[in-house]
Amino acid sequence: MESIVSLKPLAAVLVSILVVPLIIRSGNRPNLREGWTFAAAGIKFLIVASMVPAVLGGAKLELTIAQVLPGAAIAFRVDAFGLLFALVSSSLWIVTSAYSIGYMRGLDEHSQTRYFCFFALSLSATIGAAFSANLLTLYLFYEMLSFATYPLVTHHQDMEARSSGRKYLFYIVGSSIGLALPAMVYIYTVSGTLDFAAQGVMPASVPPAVLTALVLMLLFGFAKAGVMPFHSWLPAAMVAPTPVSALLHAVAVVKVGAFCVFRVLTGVMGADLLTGAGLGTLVCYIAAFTIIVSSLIALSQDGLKRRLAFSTIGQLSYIVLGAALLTPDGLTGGMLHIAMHAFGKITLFFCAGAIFVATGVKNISDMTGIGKRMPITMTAFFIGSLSVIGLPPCGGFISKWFLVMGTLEARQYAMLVVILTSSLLNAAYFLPIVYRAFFCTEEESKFDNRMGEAPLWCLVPLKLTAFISIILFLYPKPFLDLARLAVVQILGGP
Amino acid sequence: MSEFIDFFVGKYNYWAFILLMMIGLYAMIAKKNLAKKIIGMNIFQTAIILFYISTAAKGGGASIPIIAHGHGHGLSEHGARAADYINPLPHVLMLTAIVVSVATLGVALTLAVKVYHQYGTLEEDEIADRIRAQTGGEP
Amino acid sequence: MKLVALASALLCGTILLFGTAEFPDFGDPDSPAASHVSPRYIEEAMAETSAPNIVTAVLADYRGFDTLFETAVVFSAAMACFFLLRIFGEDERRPSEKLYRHLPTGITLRIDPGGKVPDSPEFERIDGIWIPHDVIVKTTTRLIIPFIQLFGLYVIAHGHHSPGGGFQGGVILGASVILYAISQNLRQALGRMGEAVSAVFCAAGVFIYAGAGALCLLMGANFLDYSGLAPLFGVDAIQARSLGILVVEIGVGLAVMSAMVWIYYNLASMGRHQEGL
Amino acid sequence: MHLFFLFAAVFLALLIILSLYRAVIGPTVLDRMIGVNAVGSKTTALLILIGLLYHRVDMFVDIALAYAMLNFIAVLAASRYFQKRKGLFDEIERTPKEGDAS
Amino acid sequence: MSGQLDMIILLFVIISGIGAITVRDLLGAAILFGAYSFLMCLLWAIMGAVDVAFTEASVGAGVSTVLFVAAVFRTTRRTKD
Amino acid sequence: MSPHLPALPVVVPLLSALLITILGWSNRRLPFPIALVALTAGLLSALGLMKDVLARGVIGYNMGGWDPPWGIAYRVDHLNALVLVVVMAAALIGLIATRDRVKAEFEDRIVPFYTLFVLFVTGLSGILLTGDAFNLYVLLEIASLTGYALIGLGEGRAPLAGLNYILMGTIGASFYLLGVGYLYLMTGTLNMVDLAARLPGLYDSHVVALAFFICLTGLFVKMAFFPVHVWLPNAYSNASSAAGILIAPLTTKVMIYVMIRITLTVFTPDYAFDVLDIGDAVVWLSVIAIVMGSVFALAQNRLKRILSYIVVAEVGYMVGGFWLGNRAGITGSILHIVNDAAMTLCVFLAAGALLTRVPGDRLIHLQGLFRKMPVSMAALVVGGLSIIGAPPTCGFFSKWYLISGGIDAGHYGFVAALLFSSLVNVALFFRVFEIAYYEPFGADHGHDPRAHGASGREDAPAAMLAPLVVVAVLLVALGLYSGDLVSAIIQHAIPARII
Amino acid sequence: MVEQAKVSPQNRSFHQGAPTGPDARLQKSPASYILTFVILFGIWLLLSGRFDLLHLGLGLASCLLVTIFSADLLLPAPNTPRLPGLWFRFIKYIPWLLYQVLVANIHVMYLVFHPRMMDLIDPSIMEFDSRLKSDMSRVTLANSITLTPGTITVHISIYGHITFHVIDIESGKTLPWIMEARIADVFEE
Amino acid sequence: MINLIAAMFILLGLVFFTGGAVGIIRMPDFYSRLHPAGKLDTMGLLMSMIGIALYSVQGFSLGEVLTGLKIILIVVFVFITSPTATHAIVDAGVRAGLEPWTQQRRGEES
Repeated sequence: MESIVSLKPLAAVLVSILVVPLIIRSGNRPNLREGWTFAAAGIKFLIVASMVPAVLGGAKLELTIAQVLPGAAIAFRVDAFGLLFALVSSSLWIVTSAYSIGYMRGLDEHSQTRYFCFFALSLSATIGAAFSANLLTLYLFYEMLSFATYPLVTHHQDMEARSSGRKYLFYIVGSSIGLALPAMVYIYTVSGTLDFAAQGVMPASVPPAVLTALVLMLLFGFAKAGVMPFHSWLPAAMVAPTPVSALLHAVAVVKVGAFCVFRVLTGVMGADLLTGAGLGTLVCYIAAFTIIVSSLIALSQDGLKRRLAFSTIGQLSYIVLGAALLTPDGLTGGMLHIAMHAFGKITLFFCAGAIFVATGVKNISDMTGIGKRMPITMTAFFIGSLSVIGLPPCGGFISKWFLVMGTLEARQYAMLVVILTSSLLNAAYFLPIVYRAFFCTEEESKFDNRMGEAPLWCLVPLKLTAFISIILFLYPKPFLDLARLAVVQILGGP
Repeated sequence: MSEFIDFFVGKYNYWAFILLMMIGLYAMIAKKNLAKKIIGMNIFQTAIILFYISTAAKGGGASIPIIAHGHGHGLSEHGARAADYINPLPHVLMLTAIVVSVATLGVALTLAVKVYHQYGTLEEDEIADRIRAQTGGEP
Repeated sequence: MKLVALASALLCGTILLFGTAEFPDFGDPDSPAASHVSPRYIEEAMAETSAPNIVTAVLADYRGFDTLFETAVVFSAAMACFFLLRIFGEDERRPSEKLYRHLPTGITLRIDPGGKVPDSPEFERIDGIWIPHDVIVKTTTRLIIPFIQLFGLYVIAHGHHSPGGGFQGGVILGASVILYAISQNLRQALGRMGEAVSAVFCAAGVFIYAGAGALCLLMGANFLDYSGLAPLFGVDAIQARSLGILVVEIGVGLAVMSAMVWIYYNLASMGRHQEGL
Repeated sequence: MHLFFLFAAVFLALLIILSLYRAVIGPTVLDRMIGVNAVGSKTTALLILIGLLYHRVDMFVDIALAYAMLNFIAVLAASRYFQKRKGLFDEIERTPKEGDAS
Repeated sequence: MSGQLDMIILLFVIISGIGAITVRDLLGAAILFGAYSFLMCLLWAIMGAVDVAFTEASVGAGVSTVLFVAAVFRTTRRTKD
Repeated sequence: MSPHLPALPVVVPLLSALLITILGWSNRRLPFPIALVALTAGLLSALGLMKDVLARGVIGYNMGGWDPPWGIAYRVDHLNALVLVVVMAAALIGLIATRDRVKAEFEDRIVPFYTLFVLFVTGLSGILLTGDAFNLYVLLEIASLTGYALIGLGEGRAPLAGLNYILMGTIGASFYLLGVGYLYLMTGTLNMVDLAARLPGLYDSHVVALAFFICLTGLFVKMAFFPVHVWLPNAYSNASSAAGILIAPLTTKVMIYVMIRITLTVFTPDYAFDVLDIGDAVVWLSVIAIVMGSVFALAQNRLKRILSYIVVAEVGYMVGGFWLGNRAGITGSILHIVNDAAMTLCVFLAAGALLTRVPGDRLIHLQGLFRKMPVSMAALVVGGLSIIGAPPTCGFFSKWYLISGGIDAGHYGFVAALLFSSLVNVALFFRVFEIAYYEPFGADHGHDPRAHGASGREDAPAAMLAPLVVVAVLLVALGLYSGDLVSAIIQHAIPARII
Repeated sequence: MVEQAKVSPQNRSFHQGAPTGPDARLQKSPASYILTFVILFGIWLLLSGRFDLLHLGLGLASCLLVTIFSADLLLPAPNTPRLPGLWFRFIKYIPWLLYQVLVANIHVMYLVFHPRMMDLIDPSIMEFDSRLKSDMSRVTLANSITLTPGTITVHISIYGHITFHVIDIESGKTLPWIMEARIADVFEE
Repeated sequence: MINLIAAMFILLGLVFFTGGAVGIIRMPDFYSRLHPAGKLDTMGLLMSMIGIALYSVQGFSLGEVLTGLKIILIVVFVFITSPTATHAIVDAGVRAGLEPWTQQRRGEES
């Protein structure tokens, strides 16, 4: 496995930071401003994509920025898993940017310059987290992401946004400083390094009780992963504008949390150590609990975005579960689920946003018959739902398939049951929406038959993501290859 | 008992310094009047000066630290013996300390005058009352 | 509060008392304090600095750096008083009436703003009507002030041989001006030694000290190593040290005198310089 | 002779307590001033006596001289107080007045 | 040196110190403070610290008491403790 | 370099302060340039010293040409060279940044202001360089006296706060002096190195222990350690903003340096950490300090008061980190001196910048400032993040070492206190940010995109913003280079026996 | 008691007494400078007791400085030819004064130590008009009165009206008048 | 011989000092206290200083004579300043409105 020193990871991170001043400067001219956003998104995606061949070839791109602590630098290292995640995020940024234009202009939101600035910053942080070479860098970008998304969450600046913002900060920053940071320092103290390595860096001498505590601290410390009981920030954060919810709270932010947990479990703790201590199972049960409970809660939610949020919590725990299975198939499934769920869930959020832009409706109970008014949107919603539930012909099926295989491989049959049960629950809380949207009597319908879709800028992205969801079922090869390669790199196998 | 008396007599200067220091400290904490506090501060500083000067003392007929010419001890100019003169170093240090205490006294009094000018009283509790009256209870 | 204070004072005292048990006896000639560093001062100061007053030698030469900052402390205290209290331009904003006393009769004239000022030596401008014309105090202080000043200068000049030195002399000089200000009035004292004069003198005094040190630097010796000044004075190194001490003492005296006067001016008149104590 | 001076000094020192009594107890400020002034003059004499005890009078004379010259400045300053504020007691018992800062 | 003298003066110093902080009149306190500094000067002289005594004499008699009186003059004599 | 370099950081400012008075009395425009030149020269010589120390190790300098136990000697090693550079740089930046504020706030007192400030810096740099325990006291008094004066002239309660500061500060300094006296009584010397050489035979003496405690108590008062911190919040929050900016970053840090110096150089780590074995107790004290400082900060409703209480908590960090007694902890403590100076400078500077445009520093006054003064607020955010300890700002790294030291020493209470304080800082700063973020909407609910441009913007003057931005960038740069800082300088500042 | 500025002009002439207020505006004659310098230098020699070149030089410089700064204080307007006589008479006056002071001191001592002191003393305030005119002579008189135990000058008005406090009637009965006469002789008034 | 005379003078001075100190305590009011305080102390100082001066000029060397003269100089200054101080205090008392104690008042009180 060769290492290449390359500036590309840094460039990928910096491109969206550098665009911030430009966005601010052109704050008076919205078109130019969003042009900058698009340019940055495009360049970022291109940079990320250009790394794919090298990584698939087995190389790792590395760059050390500063040796801030002995044994722990601020450094980038692009491996397959990180690249997979970066690819998803950067590609979806382009789409979301387009959607943002439609959404923000459609609602005539205030402070759009600020919005685009922090959006760009958040993306930088996401990519940085994806390319982190060690836990320190990961933590750095994790915190950066927390702070950069705060203005987005509180964008509306009303009392609800304010209290949500507080909750968001309290959970995210509180847990990261209170739990993750000390755990990290402890790891650093005992092992002298924070780099991710194939079988972890923890010395075997650490007593199991401490190890358990560390794992739990890190699992809950990266609260963006939404593992219960550190989940309730996510529904609260849904007060943000929908593009924010879509990209950040379905893709970037929450996935960074899951990504961190993935990294910690595999790169810091090491599969062998965890398996030896039986910690994988513990994490599995925690994740399973989250999956089931969040799905049950989702059933009872009336607000569409809140329902999606609880769905997200559950789906994130799939990723955690995949990591905790610590088997090749399980890991592959977890990684793939990052991508698959991203495309599915972003579609759903786009749809929710489009509905809001077009009709101003937020609650599911008010959406009876909306399929007649917004057929394209609701079709896309249906596709997204299928993907999230994990039914063919959507990408979600593939990741769930691998997860199921992973449970079998790890002989965690209880987890198999959990996955299947939760898929049923997923179906139970998504499909009724679609059903009620399309199949209802004239009296029940709250909308007339006149076509009233959302603006084009909103519509195109959701069509696109829905389409990609289907494509991913048919042609999952890029992500699959990356995931398989990542598993090899993580487990240190042949 | 006699041991105790020896102990006391042998070190009475140090005891006095501690007593003075306690007086000063008590005045600085307990007194509510700012001028009294300033007096306490000065007593406190003087106590420390007393301590230093006490360390300089030398029994056995030692003289003041100015070398005598010709008369007195009958010494030539270059033959001063250390035992004949009191240790000069603490005196030097305490000269500086006295100067510092005067300077501090000046600045403290200046500020006390300013405080009085502002609140019309030097009593701490009354000042607190005025501040509360001015700001409506905020700190 | 009283209880807290008493408790903390007692606590502090008890802890300190506990320590005294191990002190060397009071006046013990063999205590470490008397036997480590100071013997060298006593035995060598005369030979090394030719100043019989060991305290002066140590103060101005061996530990001259301390003394430099001691002077700077006085300077900064005076500056602090000025900074905190001085109120400028009070007269301009609210021109108050001027008071004159006709000396032969003691009649006080109040001249309203814009009024004509009597121009005669029989009239004395006074600060306030409450300041009495006390012949006894005025005359006595008038007689004694020159002697106090001379004595102050004597103390500065003879710091080598007898107790005293720059600081004490400076304080005495300052006290003489303060005495003048108390016995006459502030305005006259200001006429003799104005604010700008005291400020500049104060800085200049410290400057003489620090400048002497810096001059040593320029001559290639260490800071405040007066033996480096020997070529300037044209004497040997030991004499140069002695002279250096003298120069430094003069600087200290100048600074301290002006500082004390300046502090008094500001404190006694609350920074208005209209009427003093 | 040394012993004589010592006794003289101790006697003088003991006399200070009487003046100090007036200074501490003295019903009015002016009594305190008297007491302190008396302490001052005794101090001058004591300084010289201490000089004799040390056999170095020439060194202590300067201090005493400084004392003799400066001792009355404080008294003059304090007496100035009464030339402007005439009351001897009134301010002490007066209730606080707003912004009394002339 | 002369321990008896030393002790007596120390006692006075403490008395005048306590007096200065207890007297219910700031002008009186200022004056007692002057006495305190006189006695301190004596103490230094007895202990052989001539230069210190000189400093204390000139400062106590000439400057610090005057400054204190000036401050009291510009503020108030009133004190509650 | 010149052999006289160690004298320059003290002598040049001192002479300049005097020149400011002498020349500035007639020409009001001179003080600032002189001060600028003086501090620049000070900074340059500090850097030169740093370079020398890195090249040659410890440098000594004998004042007056007398050898150390008899004369006063300066002693420059890695520790004080580093802190000296920090102090000089902070003072210089503060000086440049506050120029307009000083002109506005002290229009007729420019001469004394700059004189006092330059003297203040003189005192601090003297404290840092000196190798003589008593000389340190004198310089301490210089720095304190000027500090009292600068703080005492402000609005509202400033004089009262200044007076309390004097009283407390004098107690502190006097205690220090008394401790030095005890040491002198037992050893007969005042030179730090000489003291260190003569103390080992006296390790079981109670007097030496007492001397140590007294010194420490005095320094605790001066550095505003928790139970005796009461002077600090009032003093810093009521001082005029120029004085606050200039003083707040420096005083407490230098006092902590003195504590480290006394403990490491005079008493030696053997004595402090092993013979006395009070480390644990002090760390618990500092835990209380951190927690209480944070809690008190939460209760405040004025920006500068919040910042002042944060300073109290930060003092707890440094004291506690040092008394952990292991390499990581002491590294963290020293690194935090550097970082905290920069952080405090940044936030106080930002607060000062805000105060140029808003009527007061109550939180309610800050509404909508993100729009009105984006640059200042951005700097405040950076400073806040650094105080919170978010990477890659420098605050994170010192906190990292501190936590690491706490874990090494098995002192989890300290770790918990650090984390608690970080969380409280998050709450504090985001409360401020939130208020500044929630602007009062106009009639159009802010929907006119054109209104979001530069029209409502009214940031602080550029002369103040430029240094502010420099400091904010410095915070990040210090963070990124903290590894080099630690390995090149701080590691050498800690005695080898500490592991 | 307290002097207030308003005094009706009819009982005193306006031009009584020379304008001798200690004021910076007083004329500065060279004689006064020289005389001051000489006096000061004498005192310096007494104080210094060192006659090497350095100290003499310092002495000269110091005396010069003080002369420049405060010659007008010590001798505001010297009547130079009269001075030697005045000083001579003044020196003659001092032993007499000392003797009187001693006698009075013993009287007061007697009072102080007398067990029935309270019956013996009879404090009261007395006053008389002095015929002395110059400030100097008046101050000498006032201080002489004060120095003599039993009498303390309370106030001396600008017209020479002297108020003094006596501890018993005897102390104040005759002495001040005798003193006044002697001082008048000394100052040739 | 000179020693004896000096001792006599000093003793005399001490007697005066004692008188002053006792007088301060015993006298009934502020004004009458001033009499012993200001004057007896001055006299005591004069006497004891003369004694000391005599004692210290035994050797008749220049230095000793000068010292003796300096001691006399102290007395001179005290003779100038002490009455002034006394006057200043009594003036302050009068201005402060302090009523003098008289035999009449004593009669009224008793």
